[in-house]
Amino acid sequence: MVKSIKVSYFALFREKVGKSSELIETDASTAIELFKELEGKHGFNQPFGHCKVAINDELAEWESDIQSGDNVLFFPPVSGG
Amino acid sequence: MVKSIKVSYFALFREKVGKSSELIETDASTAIELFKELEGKHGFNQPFGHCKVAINDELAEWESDIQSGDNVLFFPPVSGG
Amino acid sequence: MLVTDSQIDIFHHSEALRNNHAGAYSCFEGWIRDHNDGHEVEKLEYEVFEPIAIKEGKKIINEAMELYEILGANCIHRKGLLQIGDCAVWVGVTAAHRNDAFIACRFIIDEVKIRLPIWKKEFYRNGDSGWVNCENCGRKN
Amino acid sequence: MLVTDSQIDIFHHSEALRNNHAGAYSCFEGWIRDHNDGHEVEKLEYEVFEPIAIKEGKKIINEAMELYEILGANCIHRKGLLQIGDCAVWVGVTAAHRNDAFIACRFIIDEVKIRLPIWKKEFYRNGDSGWVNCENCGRKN
Repeated sequence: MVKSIKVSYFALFREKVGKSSELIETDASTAIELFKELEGKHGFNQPFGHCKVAINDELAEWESDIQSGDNVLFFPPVSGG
Repeated sequence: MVKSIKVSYFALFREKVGKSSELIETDASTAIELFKELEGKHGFNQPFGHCKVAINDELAEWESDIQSGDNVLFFPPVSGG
Repeated sequence: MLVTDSQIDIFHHSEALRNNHAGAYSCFEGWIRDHNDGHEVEKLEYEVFEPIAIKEGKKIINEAMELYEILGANCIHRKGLLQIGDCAVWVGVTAAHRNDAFIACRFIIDEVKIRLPIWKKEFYRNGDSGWVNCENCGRKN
Repeated sequence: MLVTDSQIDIFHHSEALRNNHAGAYSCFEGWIRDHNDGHEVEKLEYEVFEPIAIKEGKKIINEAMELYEILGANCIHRKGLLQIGDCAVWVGVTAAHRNDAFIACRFIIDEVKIRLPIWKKEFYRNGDSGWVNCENCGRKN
């Protein structure tokens, strides 16, 4: 079933995508499936384990289900040091 | 040989002695011998290993020789914490 | 936990932690330094996703309060454009004894740097710029 | 290293450590707290033998500069009568990275508390008073 998801990008990801959010029609059922679908398209090229995901402004597990209407936020690695 | 030593006391020691310094005539040849001579007399009653000695405003070893005219300073344990 | 786009008023925030039971105050400030990884840095931009940065920052402070014998703790982070010498982040902790204050202060800044959605873009003297990547962010939280 | 009988101007002394190469500033303040060892404390008197306190304090700061990758460090200690909430001692350290700043700051305050000829007399609410003894001063220096 096709879902309509708002995807938000930050920092490096936003610059790679060229915008801070977009509406995506997708078959992905989890956050990680959606990320995998988009990372190649946008050339994120970041170690996946260092990235994080939030759904509707709450940090979430990569395996979390996503629903039509969700806002999914992809966080590139933070600066740390 | 009898030496004339100025002995200075601080904090708890000063209060026990009732003055901040005194002139002592002594046969003691090292700082520790002088300390042992005075600790009973003044009732210092402090763990020796926690006390320190200075000679003429320089921290010194307990085994240091003392000379006539020296100013020997006895430091009770510091507060630490 | 606060995020602000103006200078951090460290005096004000440390005064707010004052407590007559406290014998120790430990603080950390992260300053913008003029070099990183061999590059000469001119200025820096912090991007913060505030809803989660604030929520997660408060969680870290609560964890510190539970883990260590401390009396108070706070953290303020800048967002936006910063110049060399500016304070980008401040952490202050009070405790009865200094061991707890030091350890909790260190805990908070370490966790903040790893867990908060805050990204740093460096602008170099040679005109280049780049997002700074995390060295420890692969750590399991 | 300074010993002073008036309020420590922390802002002034931390500003003096400012350095464009520094990315980290760690500081410690020891405050007079209202209790110790189960006693209610009213005020406190610090007795300092300055010639050795200053010499030994400078030595500790130099040791920190040699032992750790730090850019600057200082320590100011009060003498005389202090009230609850007063800052009795301040240590500030700058470094490129925070690990060095934290460790060196901790090193300096720990050594200062053990090695400097500074004694603390507590005056309690019940009218008693007493010199506070060191717990770790048996340590070999």
